[in-house]
Amino acid sequence: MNDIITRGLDDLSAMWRIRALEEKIRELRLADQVVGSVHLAIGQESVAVGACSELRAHDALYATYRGHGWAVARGVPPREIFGEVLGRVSGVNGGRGGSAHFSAPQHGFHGENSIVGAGAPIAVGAALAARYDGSGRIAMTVFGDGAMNQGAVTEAMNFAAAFGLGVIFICENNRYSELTPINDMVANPDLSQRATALGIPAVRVDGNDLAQVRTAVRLSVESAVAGRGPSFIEAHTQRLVGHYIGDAEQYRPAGELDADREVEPIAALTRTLLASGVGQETLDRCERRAREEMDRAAAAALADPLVDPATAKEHLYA
Amino acid sequence: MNDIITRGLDDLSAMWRIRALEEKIRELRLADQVVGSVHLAIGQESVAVGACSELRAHDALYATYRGHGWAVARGVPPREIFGEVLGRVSGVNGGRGGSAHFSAPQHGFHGENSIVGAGAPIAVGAALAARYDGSGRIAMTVFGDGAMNQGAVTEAMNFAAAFGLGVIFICENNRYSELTPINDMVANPDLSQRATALGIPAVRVDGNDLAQVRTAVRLSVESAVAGRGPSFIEAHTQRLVGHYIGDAEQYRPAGELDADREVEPIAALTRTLLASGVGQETLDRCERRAREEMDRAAAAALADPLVDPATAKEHLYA
Amino acid sequence: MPEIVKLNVGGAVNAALARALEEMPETLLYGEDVGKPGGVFGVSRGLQKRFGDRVFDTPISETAMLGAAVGAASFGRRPIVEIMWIDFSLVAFDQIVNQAANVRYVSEGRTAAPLTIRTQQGTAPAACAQHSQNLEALLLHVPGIRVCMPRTAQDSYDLLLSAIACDDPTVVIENRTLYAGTKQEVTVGQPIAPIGGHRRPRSGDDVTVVTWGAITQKVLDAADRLEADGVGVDVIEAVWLNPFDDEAVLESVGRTGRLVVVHEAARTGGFGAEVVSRVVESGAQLAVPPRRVALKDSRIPSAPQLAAALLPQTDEIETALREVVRS
Amino acid sequence: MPEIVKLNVGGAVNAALARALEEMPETLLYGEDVGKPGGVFGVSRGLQKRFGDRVFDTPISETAMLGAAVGAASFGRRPIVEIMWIDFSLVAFDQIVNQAANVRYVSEGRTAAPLTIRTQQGTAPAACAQHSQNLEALLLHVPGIRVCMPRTAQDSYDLLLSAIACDDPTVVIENRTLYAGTKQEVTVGQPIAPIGGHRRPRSGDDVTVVTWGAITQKVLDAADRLEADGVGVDVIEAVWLNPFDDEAVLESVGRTGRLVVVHEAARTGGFGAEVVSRVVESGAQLAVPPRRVALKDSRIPSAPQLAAALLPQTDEIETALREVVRS
Ligand SMILES: Cc1ncc(C[n+]2csc(CCOP(=O)(O)OP(=O)(O)O)c2C)c(N)n1
Ligand SMILES: Cc1ncc(C[n+]2csc(CCOP(=O)(O)OP(=O)(O)O)c2C)c(N)n1
Ligand SMILES: [Mg+2]
Ligand SMILES: [Mg+2]
Repeated sequence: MNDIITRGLDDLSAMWRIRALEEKIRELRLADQVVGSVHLAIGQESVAVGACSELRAHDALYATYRGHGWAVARGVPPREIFGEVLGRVSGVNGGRGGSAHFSAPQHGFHGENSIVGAGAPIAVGAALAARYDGSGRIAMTVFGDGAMNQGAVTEAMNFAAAFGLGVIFICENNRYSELTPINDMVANPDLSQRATALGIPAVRVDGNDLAQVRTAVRLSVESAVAGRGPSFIEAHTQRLVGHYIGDAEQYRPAGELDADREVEPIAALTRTLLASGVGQETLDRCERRAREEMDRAAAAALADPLVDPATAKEHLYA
Repeated sequence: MNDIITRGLDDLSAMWRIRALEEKIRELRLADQVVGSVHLAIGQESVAVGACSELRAHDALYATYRGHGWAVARGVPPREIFGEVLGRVSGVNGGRGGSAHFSAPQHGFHGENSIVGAGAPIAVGAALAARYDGSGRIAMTVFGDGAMNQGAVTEAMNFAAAFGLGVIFICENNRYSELTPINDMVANPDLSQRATALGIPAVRVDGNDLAQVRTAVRLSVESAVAGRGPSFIEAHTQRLVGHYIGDAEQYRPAGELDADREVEPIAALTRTLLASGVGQETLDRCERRAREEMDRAAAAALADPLVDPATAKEHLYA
Repeated sequence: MPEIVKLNVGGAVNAALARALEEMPETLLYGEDVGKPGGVFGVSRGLQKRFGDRVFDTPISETAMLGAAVGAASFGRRPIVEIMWIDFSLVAFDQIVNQAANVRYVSEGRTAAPLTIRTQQGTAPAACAQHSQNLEALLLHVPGIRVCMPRTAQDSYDLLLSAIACDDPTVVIENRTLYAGTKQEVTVGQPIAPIGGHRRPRSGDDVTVVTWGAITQKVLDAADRLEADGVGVDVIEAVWLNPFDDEAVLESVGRTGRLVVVHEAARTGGFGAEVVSRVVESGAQLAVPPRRVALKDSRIPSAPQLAAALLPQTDEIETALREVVRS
Repeated sequence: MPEIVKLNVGGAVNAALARALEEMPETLLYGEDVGKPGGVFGVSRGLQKRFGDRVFDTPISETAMLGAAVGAASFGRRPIVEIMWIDFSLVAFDQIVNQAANVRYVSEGRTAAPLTIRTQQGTAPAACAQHSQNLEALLLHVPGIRVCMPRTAQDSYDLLLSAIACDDPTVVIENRTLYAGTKQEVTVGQPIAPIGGHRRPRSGDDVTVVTWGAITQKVLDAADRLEADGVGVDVIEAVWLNPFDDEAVLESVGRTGRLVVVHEAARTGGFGAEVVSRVVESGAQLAVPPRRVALKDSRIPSAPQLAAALLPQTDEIETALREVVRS
């Protein structure tokens, strides 16, 4: 097998790991074993996989409530994610973060954030710290299309631009902010121009195309490492599921989901690999292994003890 | 005298009225008759005069703490402004607003605001109301260069753009935000591009040139009235005084103030009119009349009774 | 033409919004996902269809939303803005505290801000720390802002209408765990009451409980347990927190001589402290020291068993009541 | 090498910042006009020259400033951020309440946010309603945020250093009317104390006053007047409000049996209610009902004579003390 195919299979496996984890979480949520609000990124996996593959271990990633995939791509062990959403001692934050607000700094995953736009200024701080600690760390912050309309994001972008901080802003444009189309909420649908106007080099990429995502992120990393400051990437993508579990998705025009399923990254990469001569069973194995891994991780987490309520008051202060 | 000269003399008088009012306030402040924080716009008068001359009576203007001149240009009687900063019953808000937070809706002056950027969303609301009340009202909000970095302003611009609301955003770029040069706080000094990126037609004008200000505002008003939504104008200007009274202005490069005094709008228009053959005494009369008016207004306000402290608890609720 | 209909809390809010939009042509209703989708809790469902562009969706720009409400309100509109979670109001607190609250006072009454902020708060299992806070106390320290916290379907209908009709900025704090509850009989179409007042869902002479919001149900459950033992609990549900009905509380405490305040918000700096202070400052004679039952000062963990350990539970309320009555 | 120097409050803050920057290489100091201009109150004058790019100016972006502090703090920096007026923190309250306060707790202690917010508040003549609020109570209802309010030059120096050294997000609320006061003897260079504790600028056995911030001076003036008549006023200055020194207050009230709480913030929902509640809940025996003296619930008008009518004045404090002592 040539390098391209090897990489393709790695990517496919990486995406399947995310999707299998999320589908498992959905299953647990529908069975009420997981409770509360859960936001899945099914269909968006390529952005996380592509972007994280260009980050170094010491770089800092900041995600949103829709962050499971980014955590997996950063290397957070699935059992710790399952444990977290299940409130088990194995949970990466002992159940305190939950699905929408967990973090694992030891894996360079500096956390989800459930306030739209709020992670961007915090990521700027990680890059600011790098100015002084000689680490060469850069920061990446990912947020949605809708978050572009939250003042915090503009403030963060300008702050990073003014001081030339090494921050990569990734806008996952999945066309919707909850139940509302982004194009109804902006006059100019090219969101990347906002970054350009702030003096930040910006590109729009097809988020389903791993190569495009990688190239954009690689150039951004290089630029940041070279001290040329922040970059902005608008990655077009789609979520194949509701904003939250239970979302009736009435806002979708007829046929949209079908079209999305054609272009979504797992389907697209599967097609490409098949066309390159990779056998169906090889492809199936990627999926099966991912599902098996996640089944095992979930089972392990379910068998882990619940976090002891007696610890609830700990860690409020140093 | 031809029309251009007549208009020029009117403009000169209008600018002198603002400057004389502000210089009088400064005098009262230095004499401790006025107390507290006072922000003067000496040198920036042309933006207010030019912009307000294109507004209709029913349009709504929102200014900042640096708003005396805009109030005068909107027609707020000087005695009521003096009364306000002096805490007299003649004050336009009975002394509750003070120099930095007064309003006079009856003159289309919907108020100063002492929170940077906070007036912009409120102006958007005035335009939103116009959608329903058939008034044809448009809203104008003016803020500084530094305010562009406050999230509220981006949010307001996008809100207006997305809904096509009749708001004119005027950014008075006087090069400084308090004591800090704006160009040190942005990567792209062309602030107008931020509006463009949001889908808002934007121009940069020489704020010292009344004709440029007027043309930009007139086109913006027409566009708003025609239902084509918001506009953005970046007007380059300069303040010839400190950010506040007492500001040591150590941030100014050598020679800057001298250069500014050459181009500031009263000096500039005076020169033009002289060159057009207007006599010095005619020009002097503009100034003298303005100063006399403001001396009288200030004296009247000083003679007005102080607002009765017994009323302090009134008007908290309906 | 008052009429009795069966509505759950979400339905009652919807009915109140519909009536306001119908009877007060100056009302506007907007917020994130409020228009076309009908709200993430379905509370504004059908209203855009019925009232057209007076009901609309907005960008995720709470500062712009609230600022626009202040501006529109001063030009004769009566905006009703949904802030999806009270936690999100913190990105735009300036527009509430420094802007809306100041309009009338600072302008010497020349301008007003008759706007309503509809929001919801409260803990729900695994909602995460940023979607779980009870923040009424922050608003109650802001002179110029009216605040109410309806719980029943009837109050959800009535108070919202009173808030909308009120000529000052008013925050209506609902609780998302109540929207989809069982349908209750709600009288609709009555004249809109002025703001203010309290409810007394239980009466008794042995101990006074002052409470508000969803946790009132736990108070009632605890009260029922005491009732079974012949102890009478006077439950004052402070549905309006600003204006607060001091008289009702003082009258009750005057009878019972015992006071417990229960709220879901954090204990320290919660409005319970204000209630306790007003009672003791009044010189009311208490037989035993007053008590507060509230969230143990903490952030809210996602895991339900952890959160439960911090939140006031029926047992804890019962214990507090029994101790206060016993002493 | 402790040393006594003469400093006014602004100078003491400057000295503390200089020492922190000197001794803790992980500190950063930034804010609007903080770097090159040295602060609008001159409090950070000379520090950029001395410490280079660890001291810098920022855009007018409080949300970005505070968010950046949260991020930098989790990577080993110890940011000190100036929010020029506490009123401006409201444009960025999310970053304090939903972000900084949650870092340690929600991460189960894996991450921390050792940042300091230096801000100032208070009323000054004609400052306008948006530059006059006393908002400590909002922060004191947020578990996870430490809060102190220094007043003397010594405390301005000491508390700021304790705050900076503290591994949790801490808000130091100064008062701009004090910066340029007369120079006082300040001991500098002592070991940095842990956070917490109170001050007792007057002691006495007849009545306890709990107070904090600039208004303490008015309390002391009133206390002096009573002292002249032989009435002993025990003044507990709660320089640290979170953690709050309950014990000191309860000990004092235990002796005096009388409690007055004085703050400049609005009465309703102010932290005075918390103090009153803690005292009465403790079962402390009070000879007379406790009293609060505070801003009459209102916005703050610009005209000084109007503001003066709403703010607590020495006379009013004196009257309250005399009434409490007399009864
Ligand atoms: C400040 C704030 N406002 C509103 C919300 C509610 N909310 C959660 S997700 C969301 C939509 C975000 O859309 P987008 O940024 O496109 O991200 P996506 O969910 O599509 O990934 C909204 C409005 C919030 N969490 N925070
Ligand atoms: C939210 C907020 N942050 C900070 C301030 C303090 N402040 C008042 S004016 C000002 C500078 C504003 O600069 P610019 O927008 O350029 O307006 P200019 O004063 O030059 O007219 C600052 C930082 C404030 N009032 N509000
Ligand atoms: Mg989206
Ligand atoms: Mg400026």
